[in-house]
Amino acid sequence: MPMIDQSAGKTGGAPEGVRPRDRLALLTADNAAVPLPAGVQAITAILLAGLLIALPWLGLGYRFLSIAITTLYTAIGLYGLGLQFGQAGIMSVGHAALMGVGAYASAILSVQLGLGFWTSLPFAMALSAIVGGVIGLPTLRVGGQHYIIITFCFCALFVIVLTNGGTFTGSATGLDVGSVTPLPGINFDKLSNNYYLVLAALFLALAATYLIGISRYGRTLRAIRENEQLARSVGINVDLHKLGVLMVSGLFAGLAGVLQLYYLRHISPTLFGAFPSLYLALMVMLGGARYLYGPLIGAIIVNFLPEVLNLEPVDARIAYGICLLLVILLLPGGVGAGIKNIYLAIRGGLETQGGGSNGRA
Amino acid sequence: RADEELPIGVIAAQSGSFVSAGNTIVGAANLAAQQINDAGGIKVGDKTYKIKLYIRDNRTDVNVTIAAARELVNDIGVKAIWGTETHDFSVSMAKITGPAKVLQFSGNSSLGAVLDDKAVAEDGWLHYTFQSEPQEWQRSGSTAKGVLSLLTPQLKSPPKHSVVFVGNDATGQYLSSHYVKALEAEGQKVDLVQYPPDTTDFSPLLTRIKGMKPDIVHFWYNGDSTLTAFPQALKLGVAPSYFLFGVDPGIYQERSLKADVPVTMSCVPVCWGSSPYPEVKQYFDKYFGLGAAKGPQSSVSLLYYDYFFWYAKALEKVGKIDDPDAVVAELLKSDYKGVVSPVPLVFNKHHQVTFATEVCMVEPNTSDKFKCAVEQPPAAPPPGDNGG
Amino acid sequence: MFRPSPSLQVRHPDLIMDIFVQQLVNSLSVASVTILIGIGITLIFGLAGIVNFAHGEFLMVGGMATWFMVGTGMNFFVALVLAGLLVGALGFAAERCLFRFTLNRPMNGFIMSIGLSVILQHAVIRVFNEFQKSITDPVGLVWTIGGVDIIAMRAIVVAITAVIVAITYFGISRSRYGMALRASVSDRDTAELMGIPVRRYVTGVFIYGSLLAGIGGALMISLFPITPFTGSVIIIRGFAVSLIGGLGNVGGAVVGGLVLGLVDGLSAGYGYPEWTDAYSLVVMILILVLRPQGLLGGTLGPKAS
Amino acid sequence: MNLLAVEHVDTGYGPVSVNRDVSLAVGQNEIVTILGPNGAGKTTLLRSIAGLVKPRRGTVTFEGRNVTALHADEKAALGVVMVPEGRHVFADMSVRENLLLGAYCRQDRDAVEADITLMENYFTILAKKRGAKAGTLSGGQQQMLAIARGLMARPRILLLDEPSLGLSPLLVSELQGIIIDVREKFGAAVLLVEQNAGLALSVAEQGYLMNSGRIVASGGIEQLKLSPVMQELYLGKRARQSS
Amino acid sequence: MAALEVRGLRKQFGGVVALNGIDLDIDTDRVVGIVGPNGSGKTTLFNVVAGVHPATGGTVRWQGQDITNIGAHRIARKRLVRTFQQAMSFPGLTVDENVRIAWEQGRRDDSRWASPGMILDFVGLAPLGRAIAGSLPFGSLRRLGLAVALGVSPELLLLDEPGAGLNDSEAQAFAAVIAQLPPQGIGVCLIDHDMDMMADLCDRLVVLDFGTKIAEGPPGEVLSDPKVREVYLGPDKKAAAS
Ligand SMILES: Nc1ncnc2c1ncn2[C@@H]1O[C@H](COP(=O)(O)OP(=O)(O)OP(=O)(O)O)[C@@H](O)[C@H]1O
Ligand SMILES: Nc1ncnc2c1ncn2[C@@H]1O[C@H](COP(=O)(O)OP(=O)(O)OP(=O)(O)O)[C@@H](O)[C@H]1O
Ligand SMILES: [Mg+2]
Ligand SMILES: [Mg+2]
Repeated sequence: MPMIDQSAGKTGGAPEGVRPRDRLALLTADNAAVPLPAGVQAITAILLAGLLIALPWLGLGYRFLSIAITTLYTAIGLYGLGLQFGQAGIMSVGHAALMGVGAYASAILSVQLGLGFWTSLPFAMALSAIVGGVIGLPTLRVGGQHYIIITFCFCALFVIVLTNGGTFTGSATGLDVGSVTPLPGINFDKLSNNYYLVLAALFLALAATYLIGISRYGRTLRAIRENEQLARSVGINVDLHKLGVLMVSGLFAGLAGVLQLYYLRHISPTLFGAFPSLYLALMVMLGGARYLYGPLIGAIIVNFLPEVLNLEPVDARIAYGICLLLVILLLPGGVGAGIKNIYLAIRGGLETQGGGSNGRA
Repeated sequence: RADEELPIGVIAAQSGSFVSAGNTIVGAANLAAQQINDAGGIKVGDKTYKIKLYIRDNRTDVNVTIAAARELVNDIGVKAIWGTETHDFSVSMAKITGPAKVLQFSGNSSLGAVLDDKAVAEDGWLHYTFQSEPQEWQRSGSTAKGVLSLLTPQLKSPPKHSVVFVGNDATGQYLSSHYVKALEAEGQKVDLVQYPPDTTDFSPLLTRIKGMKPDIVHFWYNGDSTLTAFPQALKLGVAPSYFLFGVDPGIYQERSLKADVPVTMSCVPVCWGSSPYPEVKQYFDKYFGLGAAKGPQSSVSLLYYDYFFWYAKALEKVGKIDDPDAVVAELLKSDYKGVVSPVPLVFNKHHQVTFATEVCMVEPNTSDKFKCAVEQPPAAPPPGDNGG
Repeated sequence: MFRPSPSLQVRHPDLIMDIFVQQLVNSLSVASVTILIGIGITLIFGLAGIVNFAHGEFLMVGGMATWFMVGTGMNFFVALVLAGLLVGALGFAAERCLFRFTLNRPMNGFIMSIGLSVILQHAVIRVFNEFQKSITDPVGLVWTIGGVDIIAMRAIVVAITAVIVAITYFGISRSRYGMALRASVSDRDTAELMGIPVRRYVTGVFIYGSLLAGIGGALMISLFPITPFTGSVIIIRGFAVSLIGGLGNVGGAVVGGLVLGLVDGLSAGYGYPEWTDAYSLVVMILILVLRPQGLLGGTLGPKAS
Repeated sequence: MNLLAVEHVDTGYGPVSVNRDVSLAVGQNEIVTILGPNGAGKTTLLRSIAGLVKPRRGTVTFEGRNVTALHADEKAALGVVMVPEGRHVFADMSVRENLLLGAYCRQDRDAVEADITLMENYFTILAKKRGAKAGTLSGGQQQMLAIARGLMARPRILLLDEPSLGLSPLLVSELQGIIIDVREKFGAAVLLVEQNAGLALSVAEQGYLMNSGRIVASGGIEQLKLSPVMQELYLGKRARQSS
Repeated sequence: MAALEVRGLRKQFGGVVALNGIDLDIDTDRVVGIVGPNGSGKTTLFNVVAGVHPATGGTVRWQGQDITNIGAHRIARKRLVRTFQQAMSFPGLTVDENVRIAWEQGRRDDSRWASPGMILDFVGLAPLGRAIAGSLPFGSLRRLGLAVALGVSPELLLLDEPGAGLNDSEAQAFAAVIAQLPPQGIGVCLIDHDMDMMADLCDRLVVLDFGTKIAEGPPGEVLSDPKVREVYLGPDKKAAAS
């Protein structure tokens, strides 16, 4: 006689609830696709915005504020990288060069034509976007690893061109600019005002990233990331969108570059070379490219960790490397993923408990 | 009676790729501060100040440099900052020290490119910035004369054709532009060959230079690269004589380098390995005594060291520590007899000093038989060199 | 492309040929080191999909170890073997403790390898210091053949590389391992189902690749000095070589190394010197764009995630 | 003694659990089938037997030896060979190389060529496409290659996951013969997961019915056909027809 | 004039002639089945029509326009949509998002689907909306493939073995879903090897062998054609045709 288990359902498939012993697995999962409740999102956004706005008044000192500015303009560039890698799946390790295009465009406009921060900004962003698109052309032909090396080469080439660019690029010495043209009543030489300028731009970048993420455009990019062939067959112009997202990423990079230029007020080729680029890739991975706050978190970690560790410099580097390894090993989706997963685990845990007690009752 | 503190900042690379340069600033500052404090401090007005150093590692990162400068200037309120060792960083830093009226002593001579009338004027952005090295045309002239005077007797016929071999970075570009002019002013026919920064295999470029049949090859700027390239050149037999900029006889000796042709070398500013001046020898004994590494850049520390004393002297003269404008004015009109030069140092209107460069020649097939010369810099820039 | 800059023309026609030959010999020896590291990278990258940025550091560690051992009076060639073994062990440890966990996320492996490279660089600085290290030429001979000066050590480097390349090439193409490696690249799970011990292979190529990097480092320091930062410069050439030749293709790495070495050597010898590095970068980009599968063809690599 | 015994196995992916308390047995030379609806966990079970998924609980015993913790490659070396669902041929490699890889674990190198010929007799298209890259084969041709590659290992037990997928009716009926050959000629057992119940029921002796990750019915094929669950799930003509 | 007109279509891969001059007319109010031995060129036909591979010769006209070789995404935008033999999805995204992506691409005012959820309901995937596509079992993945294609609001669907991996009862349920499409103005052209399903579902069958059409007509007629039986069904499959 066949044994028949009548209690079993007729349709298979639906995943079961989370078992407590699998919590750890949950922590390391990639839950970028899981939406958070609107309330949670709103509270996070308000808390974060409030904290960032209040920062200059917390009495943390100029050093802190300076590093915060660096962090924020880096994060703006990272949001571009987050978009192209996190959403569209195109990684680049030449992103600093793209920021450099913006910075140099603005600086050259300032030196040659006397344009200031505000007037040169649109041109610089546009140029970064165009260059982003042009170096993106190989993505239509080659795969991920190839493109990584190509962007790396581009970056090195960019530095060589700048170094040999004569007075036009300022050669290896670089170019100088004045301070940000003041707006009525706001002088950007004051560090906190400079901070707010960069913060405003960061909010723009965040808002843009958020909107893209929830929009049809964002989904289109993710479709390309996940399966190009299928994307084509549902009518997505994959080539156009790939170039498009690299151009959008270029816009972010251009903005970040100009902010960097006017913060440093002196730029030179090495700022935009291979190693800064590598660190950008590192930050975006560390924070979690697919998560709204991932790039910001990545920028914060990389910029502030050496400050926090504050060991003897060589030891600090070693400790920093070890931290990096631990994060990647324990939180493969980045710190952003880790935070989201902790939230999900707590919430999921409550649900499971509720379900369990119901079952017993 | 408790002494007051005079806060002074040091920003230098203690990690990252410029460590070897950065460490010299820190070493010199520590030595100078210790000596000044041990000697009783600085008497300003009726108070005595002890130097308190705030040393910050810039991690060879411009953002950290700026943050450190902000911290030192705004959070701590230092009166002066020593550093950095790089042109870019020093320039960005000057944009913070300038408005805050904090004095800045920077080591790079390529600052000369931006230290013009407008920049150093009372409202200029470099009014408070001083370049610790001489004007580049002076150093180039002094060096070129030294090299030629030492080498000419050694060669079969007087040298006519020089190749200048230099790293293609900011400092290299700036320095070599003056040195080529200086050599031409001495009657040399000069070819300039630039190598990419970070080159380790110099053979292709050296082979190419060999094909140009030069009388002297000048390895100009960046002691580390020079020390990499020079042995390769010897093996390839590139030229009948060489000049190594910034390689100290001490290093030559320590590494037991040996060549079968005459080799000259210079130090910036005075050699620790074979110094003509007893004060310099004393200085380096103490400097190395504090544990500093003996590197090709070690002698640069001397510059940063002297300026501490000069600055202290200016403060005493002004009698106030809170009047940076007066200190600048005092520095510009005073002179100071430091270790670096037998004649007193004075600042020109572009905040630069004048001193000669020491050039030494090692006899072929030895590592320690040196003959040195100190040729005074020319009175005016050579033709085609617009100063700086 | 190699139009000489006007002021730099060789003015002695009799020298032109000699100089040219000398340039070729130079290029070949540097290409050798690049090839050694390229083979390691192409094997690791090809099989495990990990862009192991620390591979350059492995080379640097090999060089530093050689410097240290030679400093204690050891024979260079003994030091070379020991350096290879040491770095091989390092690769083994790295694979077991780190990269094994990121096999399914190559991007994470890449980031982790950057972390590892930071650690190794500074660990070396901690143990020694940040200054460049060099050893005296272990052979110290210069052969002059028909007016061409050939540094003997350079020739030896080329010879050692040739032997290693031959061993690797036959080891891979003559045995079924080569096929198994390619299968593992295209579908790891299914390869395991066929009984291919993919994990052990990954460990194996890690050890072997690292060993080659160690030997490469030893050979490199016999040619010119290295610093703790040398690794990060050489690594990009290594990657370029492995991609240009075709991923997973040992012959490709050799061809890629030769192409890059020649472009490097000739552009330094005959191009505008200040653009020396640019020539090879342009060549790399062109090859990668025009022949993504590499000059000799290879896999397109495991799918990145 | 059973060749393969699965006892109280639980499986899952990350937080999701799939199989629960699954036990089954395959005797020497036996053909056993697992049937069940889409998503029941059949593939996952085969993967855990083959070593691609680690069971969370329970044991897998092969020839009396506990092999639960072994990796797929180690199991393959013991003769537990799986033909995965959805083909998974090595797309960049030639058909011949794919077949050779199937024989990766075999020691009798000389017999391999003979087996390739055998496979080319089973599936004549493979002979024609010998040098072609596997990725350029049609769907059904890839399926044939995947089956042939599995057979090349001369397994002790062959785990077939939906081998009829994408095969033309003509070939499905040939597949029937091949599965029987595996037992007769190779002396191997077969554990067959099939949606084509017609095929499964016509070759298997024992059957298990799986749903929602559990075994819900088991027994000899003739008994199983009569079970109500079976009737419900396989109303299809073919099932009735072959009964 | 038929909605889709294929004339003399040829496709050659190196020396392999996959399609050797195919003529085909398909209307949007029918279910047309394409059958044939493995490797006879069925998938290639879809690939060329849908623009995945360029044609070597011949033309494809859709609603009167020449669409030969104009690119896959353009063809999809003209509402000629295909699914893949090797079930495809956007594996890292949720089932919901998979369908939404397609739905957004094909959305227009008179879309049949007011929301992606309706499509999920239609194919029976509604309970799995939040599951990650990559973790779906094979059968659900095939349904998702159909849902994604439906999302684009097609006028003609090219389905490559939609029934593969489904058991008999599931296949029947699936066939019922497909049968609803032509009355709603969605033509269907499908490839499958399940002759029971094809016979039930199709108004017309086209048989390919070695890249040429060897038979065409109502299922009953075609499946009893001796030539078709010989190359495709095998001798003992007579029953299946009835
Ligand atoms: N990689 C995975 N990650 C998470 N869940 C998975 C994964 N693979 C399968 N599952 C889940 O496991 C369950 C069983 O899937 P499995 O593929 O074993 O079913 P099956 O019985 O083989 O179905 P089918 O007949 O459709 O092939 C399904 O609910 C599926 O969603
Ligand atoms: N990219 C390609 N390169 C070379 N040959 C190919 C390629 N794609 C298909 N072919 C060949 O074209 C022929 C037709 O293949 P196709 O996939 O169209 O068959 P099919 O009718 O769909 O078969 P099945 O029922 O097995 O899916 C086959 O012989 C196949 O090997
Ligand atoms: Mg299955
Ligand atoms: Mg097909």
